[in-house]
Amino acid sequence: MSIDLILNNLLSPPILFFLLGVFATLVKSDLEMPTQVARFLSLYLLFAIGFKGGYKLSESDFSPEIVLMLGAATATSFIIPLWCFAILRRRLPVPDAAAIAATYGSVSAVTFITAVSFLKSESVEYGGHMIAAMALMESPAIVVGVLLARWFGEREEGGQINWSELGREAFLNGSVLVLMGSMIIGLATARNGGWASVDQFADGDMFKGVLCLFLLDMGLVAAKRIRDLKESGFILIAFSVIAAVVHAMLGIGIAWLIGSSAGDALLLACLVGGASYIAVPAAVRLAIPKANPSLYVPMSLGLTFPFNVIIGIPLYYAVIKMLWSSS
Amino acid sequence: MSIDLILNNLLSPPILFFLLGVFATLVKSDLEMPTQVARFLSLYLLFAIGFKGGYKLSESDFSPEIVLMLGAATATSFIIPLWCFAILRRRLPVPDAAAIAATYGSVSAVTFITAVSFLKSESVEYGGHMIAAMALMESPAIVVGVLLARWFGEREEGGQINWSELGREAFLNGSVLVLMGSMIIGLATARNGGWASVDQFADGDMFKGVLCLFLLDMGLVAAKRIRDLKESGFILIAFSVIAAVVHAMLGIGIAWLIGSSAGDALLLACLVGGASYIAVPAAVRLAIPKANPSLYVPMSLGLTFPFNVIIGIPLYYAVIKMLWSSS
Amino acid sequence: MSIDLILNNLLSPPILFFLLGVFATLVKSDLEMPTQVARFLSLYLLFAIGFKGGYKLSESDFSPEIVLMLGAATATSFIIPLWCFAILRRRLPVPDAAAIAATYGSVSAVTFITAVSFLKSESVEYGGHMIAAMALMESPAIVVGVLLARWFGEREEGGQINWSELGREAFLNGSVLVLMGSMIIGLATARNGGWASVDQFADGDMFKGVLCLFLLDMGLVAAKRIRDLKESGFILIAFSVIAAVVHAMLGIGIAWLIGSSAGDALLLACLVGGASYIAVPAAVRLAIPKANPSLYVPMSLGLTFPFNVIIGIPLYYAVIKMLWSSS
Amino acid sequence: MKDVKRIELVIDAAHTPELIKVIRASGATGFTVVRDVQGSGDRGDRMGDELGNVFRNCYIIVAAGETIAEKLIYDARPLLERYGGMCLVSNASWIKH
Amino acid sequence: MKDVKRIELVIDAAHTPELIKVIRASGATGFTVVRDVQGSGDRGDRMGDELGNVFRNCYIIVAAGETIAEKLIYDARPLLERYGGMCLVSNASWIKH
Amino acid sequence: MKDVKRIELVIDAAHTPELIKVIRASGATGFTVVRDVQGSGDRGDRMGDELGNVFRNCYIIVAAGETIAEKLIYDARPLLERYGGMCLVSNASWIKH
Ligand SMILES: Nc1ncnc2c1ncn2[C@@H]1O[C@H](COP(=O)(O)O)[C@@H](O)[C@H]1O
Ligand SMILES: Nc1ncnc2c1ncn2[C@@H]1O[C@H](COP(=O)(O)O)[C@@H](O)[C@H]1O
Ligand SMILES: Nc1ncnc2c1ncn2[C@@H]1O[C@H](COP(=O)(O)O)[C@@H](O)[C@H]1O
Ligand code: NA
Ligand code: NA
Ligand code: NA
Repeated sequence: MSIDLILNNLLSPPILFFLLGVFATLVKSDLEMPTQVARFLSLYLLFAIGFKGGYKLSESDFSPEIVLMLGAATATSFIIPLWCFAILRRRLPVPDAAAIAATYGSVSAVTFITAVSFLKSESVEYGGHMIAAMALMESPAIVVGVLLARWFGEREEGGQINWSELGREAFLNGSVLVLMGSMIIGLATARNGGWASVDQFADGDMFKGVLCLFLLDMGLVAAKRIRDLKESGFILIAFSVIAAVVHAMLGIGIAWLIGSSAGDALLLACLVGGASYIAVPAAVRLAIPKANPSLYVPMSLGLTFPFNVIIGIPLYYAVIKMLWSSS
Repeated sequence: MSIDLILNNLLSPPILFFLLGVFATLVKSDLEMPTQVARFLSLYLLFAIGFKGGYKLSESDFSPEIVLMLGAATATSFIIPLWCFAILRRRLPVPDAAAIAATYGSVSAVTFITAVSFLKSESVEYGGHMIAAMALMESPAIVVGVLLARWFGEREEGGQINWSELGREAFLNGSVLVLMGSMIIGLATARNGGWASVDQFADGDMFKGVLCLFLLDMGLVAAKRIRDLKESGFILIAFSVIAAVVHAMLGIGIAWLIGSSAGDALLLACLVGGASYIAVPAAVRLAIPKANPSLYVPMSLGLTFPFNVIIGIPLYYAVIKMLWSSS
Repeated sequence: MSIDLILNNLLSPPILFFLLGVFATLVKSDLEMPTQVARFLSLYLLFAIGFKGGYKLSESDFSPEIVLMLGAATATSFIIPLWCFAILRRRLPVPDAAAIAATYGSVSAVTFITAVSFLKSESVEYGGHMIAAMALMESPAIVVGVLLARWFGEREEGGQINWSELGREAFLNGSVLVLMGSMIIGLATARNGGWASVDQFADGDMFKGVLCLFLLDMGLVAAKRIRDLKESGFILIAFSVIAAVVHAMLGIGIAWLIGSSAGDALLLACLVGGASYIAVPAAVRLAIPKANPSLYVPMSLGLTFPFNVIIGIPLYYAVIKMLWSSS
Repeated sequence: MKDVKRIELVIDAAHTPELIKVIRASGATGFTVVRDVQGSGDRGDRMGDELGNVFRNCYIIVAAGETIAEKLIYDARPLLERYGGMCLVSNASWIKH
Repeated sequence: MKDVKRIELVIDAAHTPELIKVIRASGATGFTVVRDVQGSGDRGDRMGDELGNVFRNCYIIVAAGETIAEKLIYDARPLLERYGGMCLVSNASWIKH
Repeated sequence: MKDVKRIELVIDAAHTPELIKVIRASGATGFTVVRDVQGSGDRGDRMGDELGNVFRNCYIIVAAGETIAEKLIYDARPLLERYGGMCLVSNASWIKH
């Protein structure tokens, strides 16, 4: 049955366009998505999912379950980097271990969005607060990662931690701001029909179509990055997959304990199991300059992301269906 | 009541995204809208509003009121630069005074478009000829501004006015051409269902959504420009707001005399009260090189535009409602 | 009657926007479509038409006529370069003759797409396999052109033909890959409602609107290219128009023999009569570096394309209507 | 190998066409243009105003022989005086091919 | 004509703002920035990662007098040491206008 | 401070990958690429054809020691002969860090 889900997922347009992009890179095609457009498409996706999330929040009446979910989700973003760091620093220099830890503590917006479109195709509902969860989970891991790098690493010259800098990079980077901002706007304008006035632009076919084109680009880029991994060795390759599964299962467990819906459970699994490749690398590049981006970017973008969108999402959902039906 | 309108306007998605952009700049976020995409979005907005305007024109049966409106609107674009120049040259060198005069004589397409979406949310009608009015008002101010600079300024080397150059910059610059062209095309193809075949692309949710994303970028840029104003001193800051209000009131007065609808009145107010920050600066940069763009761009983009879209539009509309109801 | 069709076609938004672009270039306006956006729009058009083609294929039940059509279409892409080369080499050096031959053997995606929107406005049906025909016709001409250049030209240094290189440039260039890939994805996901989930993004008003904006850019570029033709002389100018008509008639003849529908006949006429200005030039630039792009690009982009979209499409359709009604 | 002057200019995007006219007129065999560069100078920051082309620069490189270079610099001066910008000249050798 | 040092730097897009601060502090009268350039060096390829700005460089040109140039190079060094990048210095003459 | 040769090349966007192969093979420690530059030369204007990459150039900068520079120039020549383009060489000093 989980095989069915995986095959069905494989036959969904977004995944197939991702694979088309991978194929294009592997056969050395000259296909490329213009850089500025790619950045705009990712802005659009954050705008769309955030706006919708805010609207859905305004719909859903407030419940303790929501608070628990948001709290637990945020907690994972604080805690996950700790054990990732503990494991990785055995093999890697402190800065690299800390950077990768931050990457896996944070979230992958596109994995989340792909999961959302997966739920839609399975016509399963989910709560708007999950988008709030994503927004809350992006930043803490960055702070923790940087602190780990500072505490365990040798003092940088001018070693004082520049908290305002760090805060800005963690909480005010472009991705977080657009996601949070759009969500708040969606929430604030829900009454006056804000969402209603843009939903055909920010949802439905437009959203699905842009996701296809963006995943085409993700495929082009991810396949390029995989090459970088040749050097990085087996341990890290294994880590990128195992971390995804283990963290996803942790997410499922939390959702189960909270007693949230199957849809929310899948989204939490993708948030906890995902790794950031835009927001965190951008922040870490500034805050942990000694860390080598050719490690943390390829791991999250070249391995964890493809694994999650192709196999992870349906796999996690199969597990969830089992657990939720049994209970 | 006018307070209500202002608050309602503040709670509309486009304005909130504008403020989000301002916020991002103020907190030094790395958020940015890719340049080429921003330029395309503004092309799209001109294409969409122009096309729709042409279609609406084909619907509305020709009336003397329309001719009066177009004539009066065009006239303001010729006359406004004169008194602006008279006032400003007391404080500023001739080229700067002339450049700012041209800026305020011309129009701000996005202010107009924001007013259009304001009217939609208030479900108030407006006439397609107002878009023709906008197209007609863009260029004359440029010509007047340049002539002022030449007549009152010391002769440039090779001082002859290159009329063909000037004409091209005033009447054939990208913005004017796309707006005019789309309007004519909308008009010409109305019979064969031209508008019907693109309206879901050029209107409705798509138009509103793109407006939100473009205003996000406007916010980012406007906030950057405000900084330039520190040098330019209080007079110019005051001028950017007072000119907006005075000119808007002039527009309302004209609309009232013509006896046009409340919707058309608001649009005329925004056209007369608005200042250009794309078409005119581009033309003036070439035609009045001695003028300092760090004056005329920040004034229109950093002050007049935000004032008009945030406070101006609802304020002007409040005034209009009073007048129109009383009559 | 054919005059009617031509005038009606002239009054369709896409053609008028093309002319607006031409006008902008002729009057030296500063209007320009940002490069990266233009490239993205062409990606979108290939994505949309490919995806839809795949879906339509899944609908249409397989017939021998389809096989005939695909076979015949592919054949023209092999054969046309031969006589084009035979004619052109009398006047031109071998590399130029071969490059132009490849250009005219291959297809123009936008001419095809404009024909599709022409059929829609005439509410005439066409088969999804025509999009497969386009995909199949793009590459062979490239291979033939390169081989002609090698056989008749003096050996390059390191003259061995690098087949893998050539194959990649012919069959795996960006345009072919996106078109083919999207078509296969459309076909593979048809069952699971793949097309249904994106059609409002990849079809209808969105498709028409993007086509308008892209043709605006095509007009800007085509008009620039025409200037290059001053040097290239009357023969080549004549060739670009005559080849279009002759090949289109060949296409109509084939369609007539196969007994395909009027819609399919027009599309085949546009495929055979069209000349490539993106895929082939990109490939030929690499494979026949000695050929002068200021010949083959202006001919296809500056003459053949405008002729086909403005006069050709309605003209060919008039002929088709005559033949098909008479039979 | 041929000794040439390497002239690099930075000028407003808006005035680039004029400068290119001057370069062509000078008899230079070619030039290279990098569009949309940012910068700062006497006229303040020009970090690329996303909404127009008023705060954008172009960066232009011309390799030319001594005499043509001098003519070009002489002809370009009025433009730079009127519109601002930068002009650097250095020595380089052109690899014939 | 004034002899100047032509300093060209390549640095991570992410660290460009810091470098620009240093340039302004050095007393240079201006600088030019070409954004989004690609490259390769000790830290491997940086061919522009389309999804973030981690693998993107900026190319910066500064023309300045000898003394300011030396100060700038001295102040920029720590940045280059920490983040990598390139710094070339050559001679040029600045065409006054 | 180390004396290096500053090699700058302009070549068709389409042929840039070949040139980069040559640069890597030459033993140069790095290079910088500015994509999508426009220009004009013997083969006429190449002002960036918005629809393909046929009329677009790339601008490439390589700083390398004398011997490597010579090898690189020698190896790049055939490319430039076949495809056209430009190659300038000048002197610069590399600021070690
Ligand atoms: N000293 C300098 N070094 C490098 N670029 C400069 C320098 N001065 C000016 N520029 C460039 O020339 C442009 C115009 O300079 P200006 O006219 O002085 O404002 C600036 O925006 C910079 O891009
Ligand atoms: N020898 C070189 N010549 C030209 N550019 C270089 C060279 N070395 C490094 N670069 C540029 O500087 C950037 C950073 O260099 P690195 O810190 O050594 O990786 C590279 O991505 C290149 O863009
Ligand atoms: N004298 C020159 N100065 C600067 N750039 C040049 C020069 N000659 C050629 N180029 C550049 O090299 C490209 C190819 O030159 P060509 O092969 O001669 O057409 C041109 O498009 C320009 O970008
Ligand atoms: Na995570
Ligand atoms: Na005005
Ligand atoms: Na053909």
